[in-house]
Amino acid sequence: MAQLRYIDALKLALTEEMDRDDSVFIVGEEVGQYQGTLGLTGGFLQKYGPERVVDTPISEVGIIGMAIGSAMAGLRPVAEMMRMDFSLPAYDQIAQHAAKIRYMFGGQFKVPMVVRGPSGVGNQLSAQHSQSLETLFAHIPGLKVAVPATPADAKGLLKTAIRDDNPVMFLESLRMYMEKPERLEAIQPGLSEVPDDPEWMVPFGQAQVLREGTDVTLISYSTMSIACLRAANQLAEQNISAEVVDLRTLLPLDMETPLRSLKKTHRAVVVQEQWGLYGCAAEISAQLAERGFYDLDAPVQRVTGAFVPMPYSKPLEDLAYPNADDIVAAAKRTLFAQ
Amino acid sequence: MAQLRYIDALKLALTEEMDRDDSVFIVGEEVGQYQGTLGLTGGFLQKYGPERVVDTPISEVGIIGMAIGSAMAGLRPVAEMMRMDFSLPAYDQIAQHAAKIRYMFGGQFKVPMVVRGPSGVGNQLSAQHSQSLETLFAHIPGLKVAVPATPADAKGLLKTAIRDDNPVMFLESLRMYMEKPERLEAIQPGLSEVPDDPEWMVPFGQAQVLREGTDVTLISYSTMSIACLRAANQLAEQNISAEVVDLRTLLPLDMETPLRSLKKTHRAVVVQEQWGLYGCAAEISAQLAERGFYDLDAPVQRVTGAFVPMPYSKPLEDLAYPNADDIVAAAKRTLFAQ
Amino acid sequence: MAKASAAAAAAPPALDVQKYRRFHEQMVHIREFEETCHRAFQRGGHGINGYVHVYSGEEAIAVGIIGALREDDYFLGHYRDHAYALARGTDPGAVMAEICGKATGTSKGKGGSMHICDAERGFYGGYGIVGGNVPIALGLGKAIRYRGGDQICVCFFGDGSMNQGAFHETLNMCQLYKLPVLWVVENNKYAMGTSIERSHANPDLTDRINSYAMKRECIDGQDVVKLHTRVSEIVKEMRETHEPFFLECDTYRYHGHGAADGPVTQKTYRTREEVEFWRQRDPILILERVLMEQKALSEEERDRIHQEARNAAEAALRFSDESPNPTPDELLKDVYA
Amino acid sequence: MAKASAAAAAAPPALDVQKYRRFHEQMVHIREFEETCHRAFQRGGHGINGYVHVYSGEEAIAVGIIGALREDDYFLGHYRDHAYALARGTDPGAVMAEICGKATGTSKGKGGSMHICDAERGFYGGYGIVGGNVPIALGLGKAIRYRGGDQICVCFFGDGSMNQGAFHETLNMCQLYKLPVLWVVENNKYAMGTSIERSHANPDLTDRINSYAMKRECIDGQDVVKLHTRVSEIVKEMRETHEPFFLECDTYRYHGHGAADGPVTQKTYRTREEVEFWRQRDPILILERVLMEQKALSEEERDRIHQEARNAAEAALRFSDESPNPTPDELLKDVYA
Ligand SMILES: Cc1ncc(C[n+]2csc(CCOP(=O)(O)OP(=O)(O)O)c2C)c(N)n1
Ligand SMILES: Cc1ncc(C[n+]2csc(CCOP(=O)(O)OP(=O)(O)O)c2C)c(N)n1
Ligand SMILES: [Mg+2]
Ligand SMILES: [Mg+2]
Repeated sequence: MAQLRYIDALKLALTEEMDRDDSVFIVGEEVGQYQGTLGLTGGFLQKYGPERVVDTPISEVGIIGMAIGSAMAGLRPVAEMMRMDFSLPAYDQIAQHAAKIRYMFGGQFKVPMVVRGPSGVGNQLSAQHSQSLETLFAHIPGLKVAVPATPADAKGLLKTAIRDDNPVMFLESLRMYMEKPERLEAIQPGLSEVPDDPEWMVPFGQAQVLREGTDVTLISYSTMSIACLRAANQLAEQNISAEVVDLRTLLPLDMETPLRSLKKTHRAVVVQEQWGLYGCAAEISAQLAERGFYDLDAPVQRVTGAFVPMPYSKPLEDLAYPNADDIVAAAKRTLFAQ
Repeated sequence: MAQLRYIDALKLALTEEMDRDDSVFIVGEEVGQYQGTLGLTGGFLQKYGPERVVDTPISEVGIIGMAIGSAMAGLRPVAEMMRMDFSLPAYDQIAQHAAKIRYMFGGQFKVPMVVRGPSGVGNQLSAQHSQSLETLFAHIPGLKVAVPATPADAKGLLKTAIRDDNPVMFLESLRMYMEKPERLEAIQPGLSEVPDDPEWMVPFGQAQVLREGTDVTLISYSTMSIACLRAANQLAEQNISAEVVDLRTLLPLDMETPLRSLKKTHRAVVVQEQWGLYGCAAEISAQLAERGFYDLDAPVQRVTGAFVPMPYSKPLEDLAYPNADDIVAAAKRTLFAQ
Repeated sequence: MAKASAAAAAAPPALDVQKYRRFHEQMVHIREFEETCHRAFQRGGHGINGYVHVYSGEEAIAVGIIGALREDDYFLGHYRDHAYALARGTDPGAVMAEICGKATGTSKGKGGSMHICDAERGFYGGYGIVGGNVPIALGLGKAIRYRGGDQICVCFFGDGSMNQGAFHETLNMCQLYKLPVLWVVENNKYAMGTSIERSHANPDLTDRINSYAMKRECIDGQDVVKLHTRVSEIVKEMRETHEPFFLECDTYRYHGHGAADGPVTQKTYRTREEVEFWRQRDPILILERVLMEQKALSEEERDRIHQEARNAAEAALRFSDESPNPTPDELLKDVYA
Repeated sequence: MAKASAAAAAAPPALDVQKYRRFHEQMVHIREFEETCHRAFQRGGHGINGYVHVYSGEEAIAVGIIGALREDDYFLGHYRDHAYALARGTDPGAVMAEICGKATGTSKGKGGSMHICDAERGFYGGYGIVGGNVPIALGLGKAIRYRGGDQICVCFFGDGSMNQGAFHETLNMCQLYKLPVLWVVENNKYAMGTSIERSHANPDLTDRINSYAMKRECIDGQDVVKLHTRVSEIVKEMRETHEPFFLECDTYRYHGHGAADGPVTQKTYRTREEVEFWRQRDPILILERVLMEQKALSEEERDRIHQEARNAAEAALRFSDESPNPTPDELLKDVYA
């Protein structure tokens, strides 16, 4: 076990998989000579050469297309979007092509590719560069969607993604990228620990209980799972015991784990960084009520980002972005304990 | 009042608005010389000329961009997508630009544009041409999303869309396009009637009760609202009284009307043509349970399309597509009356 | 002497009669297949619906180019795709069954007319989004280069595709990385009802490729001998240089864009004379003339081949008609590997 | 005689000294604004965060081109956008306040550095998605044509934009419909760390536009006299013909791509010598040389102008520092009209 930053865990996963399997290659903007926009692929070009670390023009459609075609031909491309927002010009390649090729050709092809990149709110990146667009991908059959919260999952899920035979949208938490292990350990001991074993992986479709509790279940993914842990700490100080369920992947979606937790706590808060309306948290909330109808003692609460394009100004950005206090307040609403 | 086909109601709305307001123009593929792929804009080029009826190359990004810029400069473009699926190559222009321009420029611009076109399952159009992609738009703040079910709403909502000062995604039901008035009248008298008054419009954000009932509320939009009416007819034969709520627009979303209905029936079925997972019906279901928690006597049921790319073969297409029988079965589940 | 040898050099190389007889047969079979398909759609009742785009008039392209490929090469195309499979030797019954949505179809009936494929034979599919197949070909080219070797990939698309942004991102990247893709635009003068002149500011499609500094050429798409001869050279060169090539094939479609584009809508954008003009340049006629001149084909043989092709197409339809629909459990299969 | 008059004809027309003194002032003010901005970002604490892209080295382009526009013309650009507003006369305090996210900013603090705009002055905004502004300019051109009149629209973008599909769909349509848009690529040789040669298969950007049969030209982007003179002619012609024009401006950026692209990352893609070479071709220096040669600017004046510009930039920052943040109720405003 090492204590790692999220970005280093990602780098480790990529390195291990590229070392292990010659068919894995990276394609994206500034991944090579520039050493990665955020340094993630530093040294890769030198180590793996230009055929496996492909610098591209600013052509996201071309990047995704290159991934799809080479995956169909048996390679395992990892396409980097400098930010996941930039996948939108290539949305057609993702949703109409990568996702549908297997089905519409009657199962004749596999499309084992990963599209990955930092996602979500950064530090005043404003409207076009702050989004967490998982809903746009998780709604599309044929895709898989991973949303790791912790450094361990960043590594373990990325390795699974690369070895998966389907197109995986891999949304990394930009806010978590540089978080120092000490800071994570302060939230919860062990939170920054990453297994060393290069064969250790995290399966898709298995949510994890990040913290056990008995009074209310906090359900989320990516950055917001960490916010839930913070909220659980605050709630503990008020003698409220919160269980935190981190979904890890949205497609496939494991609802058994949150429903099991609900059987214990009878109360749930679903948290999502991005817009609530028609967002992923709606599906979770709906399923909790549909399938956990008799377990629920109070209405499910959703905590989500403000339904606005992200404003630039720091005070507004903070307002638009859900935080631990919002989660605490929602948890208390489920307990009628405001 | 005239009895009209859905497509004729759309044509009437376009004609009336183009006659009324010089700043309205149409841009899209085959809208002019070819007289519209489905005949919707037949005669328009002859009547309004090439500046107002703009034939384009197969360049959806350019089409949407032309709409955005000209809207910012004060025109009222109506961009036709030959099918709404083809808006995906231009998704970035829609979601990153049209939707965000007003906010990110602090309210300095208006973007009064409509993107419209037939949507949803046709007749064996297979995976890339059968989608009803409202969720991808309704999740984005800054857009409005209209999903008319009836000929009257096709006209009334399109007129409102054209006069709205914001970008409106207008998803027309391809399955309804050519439905003969007689067939609609057979489902429910008056269903094909369209007011003649050129100033009659249907406001956004006001759901309608298409049929009153007391035992269970069926909630949907677009084509599936008509399927709900069919289901209500079937349920009536079994002495179950279903209320049908048609949402009309998804953004803005009127939840008051369905919640009011729920207070009466205590049971609800939400129906959506497209994929259920992370689809619009999830939001409706979630809100019913969150806000109608104490009104619900049974879990909300969702009836949605199969979570697969649309298959070509007719028998498979039929299976993938929700129908009145599925809705009837779901309604009975809410009544524990299977 | 000198003169004579110069004349000999200028004379076309002796025709590989066997090959072109095979091409002729293929072209006739494709024609009859497409016409059968077209009629079956119009007649109804075979399970065909939705969009069906036939290839009549353009046969020389698929046959001449796919005929220049090696078994391990890749190719893919747009939705006007039946001929790609047939030219490669995919069973016509399976192609027809796909068009009719049957379980015995190439895509198990899940794809339909626009989404024929044959992975085993290197046919990486027909795609329904204009321009959508183009970036995918880039990836196939990448895979070839990645693994080394002298395979190539051919990507077929229509003139309309060249106004999709996807096309431009892709061609630039293809040339940058020198990926061995042969880009083939079937310039049949129209994208649905829109002529080249009304949709390309520079209607010289080959000239447009200057923007990518890619090797390029425009060729007669109706004369399969010329076309195939030149393509064989290009392919040979590509196997050595591993570099991309852009080939514009000058051609025409006889029928409407799709089955829904009937005589009335066609009148909005083209004249009967224009269609007639191109019918005179029919690729099958042209090849038959050559073969007959060379005494490599008799009138009887020709008639027999046409008759066989009709029979084969009807057999394909019969096979499809007798094939079962996909079973309900197929609905949820093949979404994920 | 004849010789002399030929020499006279070849000599540049007399310099409009007043205009170029104004341009000089503007360029110096922009430079100081950008440098102040850059420092403020690095220092922190002014509310600036996220992405900040400064224009130092490229000033001649915004000033020379926007200086050729009429009040009712439109223009828009990409995210490296402060200079567009400043060249048009938008209050530097409001621009700086936007960069710092203040309520007094041009976009009320909601947009930040990448999304400056000034609707009143025809500045239709800076956009953060590479290539994203390009299709929007098409629409502004359409509106001009739709209403008649001789306005034009200028669209600024970087060399990187030309590899986005959006660019290609747009330029084709612009030429097809003959919309009066002046397309200006600021060719500063790099898109982030990627050089033109590593990203454009045909690195001659002007030549690429052959694909759209659009009038086109490459011009020295550092010499504002030449640039402005030629652009004025182009604009005049556009007002008459209403046709589009593509203009490549040969230029360079001194700083990294954005504030995060520091000396270390810059080393991965360019040399100090290269930067130095371009610093010798500084647009302000070049103009100062011309003005001083013509005795239209003294050394003292020059120094005074630089000092005033520094003061103005600091005043802008002070204005911003003293400005309030947006109030919380602003969060939900301006989503819809
Ligand atoms: C992105 C997109 N826009 C529009 C369409 C509708 N459409 C299908 S085929 C076609 C015309 C294509 O013409 P071309 O590329 O020249 O091929 P051809 O049919 O002539 O072989 C159009 C507009 C589509 N399928 N995809
Ligand atoms: C679609 C998209 N992809 C990637 C980015 C990230 N990005 C921002 S600026 C930039 C470089 C653009 O270079 P260029 O167009 O030459 O303009 P310059 O910065 O040189 O002025 C990149 C890659 C983006 N904003 N949008
Ligand atoms: Mg064509
Ligand atoms: Mg640049």
